[in-house]
Amino acid sequence: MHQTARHAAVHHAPQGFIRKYVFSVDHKVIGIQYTVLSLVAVFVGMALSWAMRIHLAWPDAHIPLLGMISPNGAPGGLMTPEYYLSLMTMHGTIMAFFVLTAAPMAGYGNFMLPIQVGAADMAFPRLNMASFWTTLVGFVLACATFVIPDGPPLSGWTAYAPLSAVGPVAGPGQGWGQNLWGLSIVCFCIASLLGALNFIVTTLDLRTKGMKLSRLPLSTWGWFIDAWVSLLAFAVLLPTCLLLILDRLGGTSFFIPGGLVINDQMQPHSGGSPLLFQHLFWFFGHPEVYIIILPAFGIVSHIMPTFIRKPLVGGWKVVTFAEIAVGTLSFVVWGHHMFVSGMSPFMAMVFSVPTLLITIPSVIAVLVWVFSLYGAHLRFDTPLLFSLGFISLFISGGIGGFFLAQPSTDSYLHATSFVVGHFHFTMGLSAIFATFAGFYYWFPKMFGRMLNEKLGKLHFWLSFVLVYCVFMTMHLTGFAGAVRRYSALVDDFMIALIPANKFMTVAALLLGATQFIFLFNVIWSRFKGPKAGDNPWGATTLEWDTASPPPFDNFGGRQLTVYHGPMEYDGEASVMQTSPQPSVAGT
Amino acid sequence: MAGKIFALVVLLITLATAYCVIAHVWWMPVDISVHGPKIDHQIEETVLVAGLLFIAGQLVLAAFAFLYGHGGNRIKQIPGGAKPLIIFAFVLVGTEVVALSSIGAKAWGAVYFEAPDPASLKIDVQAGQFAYYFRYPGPDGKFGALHPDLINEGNQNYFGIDADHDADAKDDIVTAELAIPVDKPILLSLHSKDVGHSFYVRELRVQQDFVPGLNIPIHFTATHTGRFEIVCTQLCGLGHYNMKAYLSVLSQSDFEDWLKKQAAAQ
Amino acid sequence: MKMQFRIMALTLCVLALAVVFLRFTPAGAAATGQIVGTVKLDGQAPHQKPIDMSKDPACAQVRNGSIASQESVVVGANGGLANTVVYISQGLTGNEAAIQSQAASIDQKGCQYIPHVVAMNVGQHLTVLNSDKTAHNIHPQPNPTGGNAQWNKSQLAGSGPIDVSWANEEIAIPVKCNIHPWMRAYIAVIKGPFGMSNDTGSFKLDNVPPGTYTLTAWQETYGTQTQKVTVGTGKPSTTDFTFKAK
Amino acid sequence: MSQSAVAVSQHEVLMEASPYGIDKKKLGMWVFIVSDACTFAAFLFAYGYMRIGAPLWGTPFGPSSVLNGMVMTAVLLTSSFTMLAAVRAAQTATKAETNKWLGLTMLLGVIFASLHLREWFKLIAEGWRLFYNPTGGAPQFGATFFSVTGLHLTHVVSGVIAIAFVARGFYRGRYDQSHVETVGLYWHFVDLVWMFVFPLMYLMNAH
Repeated sequence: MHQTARHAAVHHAPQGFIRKYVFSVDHKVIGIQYTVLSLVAVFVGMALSWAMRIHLAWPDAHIPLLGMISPNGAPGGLMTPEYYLSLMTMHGTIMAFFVLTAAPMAGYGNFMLPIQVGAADMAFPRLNMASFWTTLVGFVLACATFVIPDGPPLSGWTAYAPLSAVGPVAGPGQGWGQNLWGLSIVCFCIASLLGALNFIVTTLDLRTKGMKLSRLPLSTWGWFIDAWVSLLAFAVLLPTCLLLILDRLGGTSFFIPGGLVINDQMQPHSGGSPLLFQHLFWFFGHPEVYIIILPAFGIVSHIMPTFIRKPLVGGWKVVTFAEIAVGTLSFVVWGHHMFVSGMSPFMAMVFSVPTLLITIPSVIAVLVWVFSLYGAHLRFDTPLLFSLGFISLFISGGIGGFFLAQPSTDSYLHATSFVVGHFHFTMGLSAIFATFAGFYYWFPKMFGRMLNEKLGKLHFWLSFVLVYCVFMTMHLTGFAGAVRRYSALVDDFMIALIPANKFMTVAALLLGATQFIFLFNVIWSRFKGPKAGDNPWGATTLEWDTASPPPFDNFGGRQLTVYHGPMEYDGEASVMQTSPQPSVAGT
Repeated sequence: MAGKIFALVVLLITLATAYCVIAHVWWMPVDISVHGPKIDHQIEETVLVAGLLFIAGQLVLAAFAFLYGHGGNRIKQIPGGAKPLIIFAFVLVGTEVVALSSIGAKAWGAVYFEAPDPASLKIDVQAGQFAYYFRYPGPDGKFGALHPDLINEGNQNYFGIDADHDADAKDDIVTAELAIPVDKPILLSLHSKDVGHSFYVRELRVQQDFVPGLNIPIHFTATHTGRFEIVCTQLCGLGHYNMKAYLSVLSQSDFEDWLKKQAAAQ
Repeated sequence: MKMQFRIMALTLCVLALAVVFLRFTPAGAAATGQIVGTVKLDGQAPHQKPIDMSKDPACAQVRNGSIASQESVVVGANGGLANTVVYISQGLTGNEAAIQSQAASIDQKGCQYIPHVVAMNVGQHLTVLNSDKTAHNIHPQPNPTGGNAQWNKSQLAGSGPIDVSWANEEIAIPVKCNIHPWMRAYIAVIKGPFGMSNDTGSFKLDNVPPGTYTLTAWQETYGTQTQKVTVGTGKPSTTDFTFKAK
Repeated sequence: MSQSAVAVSQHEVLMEASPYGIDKKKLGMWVFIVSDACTFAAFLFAYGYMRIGAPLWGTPFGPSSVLNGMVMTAVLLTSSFTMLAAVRAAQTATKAETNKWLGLTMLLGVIFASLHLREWFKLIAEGWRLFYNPTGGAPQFGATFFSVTGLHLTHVVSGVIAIAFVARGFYRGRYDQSHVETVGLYWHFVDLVWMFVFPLMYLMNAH
């Protein structure tokens, strides 16, 4: 007998700790599990970056703790070049995949999306559980590289072949470290694909009565579009990693050309193409940065109306279509990562055009956010502060894009710290700031308690200023030709930049320290924070139309009907009226 | 209050950034190549265009945060709604995009689409973990064939040339430093013997990856004498940070003397 | 507690005695012979190219002016061939395989290995030093089938010595530094007595019990030569090797 | 009025209509198919890239292999029809009828797989490996052939297993005809992919 979507997950709340909190099929628990996983991952990744920053500014510094963690990679706490690159690789991998891709999409999306569309759970709860545990396995595999004798791989998160494909001869970490890395990414791909599938079906098929597509909250739109992008992108990264693993363990030569001589040893490969790897990887890799930023778009567009007390300019349509345009274009721009890679210079020009065009929808989104502030009534709670921070950072990051989108300018700036600053602004910190905005916004819903506003604001101000100190400086040293991925600055050029690096390091360490304010705030408020009502922010979407935290079936069996879109504010009155989506009022 | 602080912070950040860029606190080293000015010009164009967008964006954001940061005022909608914004984005950004890509295409084409001067000096460049080696054809103007199986760095046979049996290879001159005559077109053929590397000379405004399995030609002409760093910008392993060589641009006569000295040392 | 301490102390004493015993019996009790000889090169040594180290200025710093050249064939006065490892390839009974007590050592100075060839016993310790102002990576590449493991490790300027040893006989393990590709050393890991020819080509094997052996000389460029040699107590038996230049 | 129609209408009472009017299982399968198609596309792209780049490409398939491939294709196509029959039966006829057709589909799937494996063993016996080409051409032939067809074979085998589960569930009344339809969808996709793999991997490599 067919079951309606509502009954699908509402047999009855599971009993017992294991079913309830560990192997739970409840999208809310899974969402929190994802969020916690990313929280752990982000602190791991951050710790790695501290070690790198310290080493760059004070190459002779002994970090005893590091020596304890890896007597091999950092004998006596003095970091070896290979260990620096290992840290760099794992910093990139953990941050890009297990933090930036996981938190805003799988974390909040899992928790909020079904509630926002008025469903009782995801379309496929068991699949949902499977994707979380697969992600966890991937994360464990990634961390396992630190404990194997050879250490983590050193070929960067892009794992360019043949360095990543030829095996241990290429250097320390290129043995089992690289294998585990590949397996970890395979796991992550599978998890993301299952997740994306779940998000799409839930959004299309499990909307409650009246929740037309035009009435979806903008965060739901963000996740929905993002799900499509990841569905296609990860479906290509998966085979790429499989082929890489085949090259490493199966002796094939997909990515390894003939006649390679490493350490005076002829390699037993022939006929492969390193460029094939780059094409496959970046076909995933460029959409990946939008996979990371689209949920951020959605979250900020979702949060802002609540705190500016008016709808976004152009309603849901403009932002949403901008997001769709960005998502679509993201699949035809990958070549701009390969301008100097030996790809035909003609192709370089071909790829540069859509790359520049993609700025148009991005600019439209930014204009919408900025000009929505016009004549608004800003309520500077922490979520809005982080949203504004996101806008500022995204503008700054986007600007860097103009330089890297053109082959001629990129040929000077490619692989300089300008690029590092650029992608930290765009896919790194914009996304993180939006994630923080979402965290401060939804924490009351997730745990039923408010976060401390004073600490939250402090967290914002320090983070905002320090982020600029670190990564704007990186842009600037990039102009001077500072090459990225150097474990020590030995060139005449780089030595001149050590003072700048000292400045960045100090700022980065302070930035790291700031995050402990956040961590403390989370832990303290989780237990001691003031109780949050159902709708502490005066928001309109469905997640605020139920208890905090919501009951097992999200609405306690209530059958909701939605009468209007998420941004119905009585904009003209001097006292701002808001009406929740289920109420007939605001229509 | 918070709005005012936010506006102030954003303003300061914008000004500081603008100052650093305009005052060239950290900036490109002086260019020494014929094609370089085109790239520099393109970068300055972009700094202007993007810079204006940056300042405008940040300042408008700051202004709104400043103006509407305190309660009580009536909600106002921006006149005209989203249309003007969309039109603005398409027209302004669109024209900038077109302008940049068309001018940029010129600069790029000048570097990559111009055929190398047939009279240019051909030099063979091999990258390997973690050093560059350069090969001059010698008096006969011919490069000897490469035999990867003969590569033995311990005996300094970096290229795997067979000097005993190969007539063309006998007079090849292999060096660890790239010396070129000033004002003479140079044609490099880049190939890697192991993994991906890159050839980056900041002053030359040249950056080109080595792709294993490919021979990638690049050509340029240096206009100033001096000694400059060639560094690797493609992650190639533990020695990446220390993978470099020196480019010395010499007067024609100095270059010939240098080449003689190197030939003697083979 | 006290009991345990006693037992521990006792064991330690026994172990110490055992070590001393093992160390001195072969040399002390059973009288042993000696093999001496010279290794010569017949013909013209190949040209040893000077090495251009301009890639890393730190190398030149330490060398203060001296130009390095490759060391694949080092010929001293009257054709003496240096860096040749001489060892007993057949006839060992096993009880003479006493491990050298003090660790061998190899230094990285002026971006060259000093010495160029190291001979050491199986299980003997090797101390790797870095006297340069730059980082090196030590990358021994034993024969994959030989049972010794390949490894690759950086040693920064001013970081402590690295201590290594090999469990299987292998003559000889090439060692390279990828950061300075010209750097090349060989480590000969040998069971039993061995000698190494100096600039004049002369070598010496001590503590060889009387008996008949096959003596092998190995040189990185010219490969190996073998000779039968009979060792008695008293006056050292002499064996000379001559490699033909290619 | 068919069961699924009933299901959809019930869905409508409480929920916003799905824009495609299909239930979540089938929609999920469609979405999966989209992404899986990308995965296959990536593999085939790699194959094309390798093949174009290779100076000398091995073409090991003689008439017998091509014939074998033809038979495999025929088998798989037939299995699609039996699957159609199974779905029809699930909607209209008895459980026994349905399981008969599902069983037939599984049988054909197994035949396909065994014929395929026979081809593999033949090649392996001839010395073809993931990394080795006995005819001296590009080693990529083995790599691409075994990986692409291997991927497809995995899909066929997992499809057979899936059908077995569905058949069992359907017979015990735990699953309804929409499950049969969904697994049918998957089976047709596997069939469709083969329509790309066969000409590209077999016909193009026949001498």
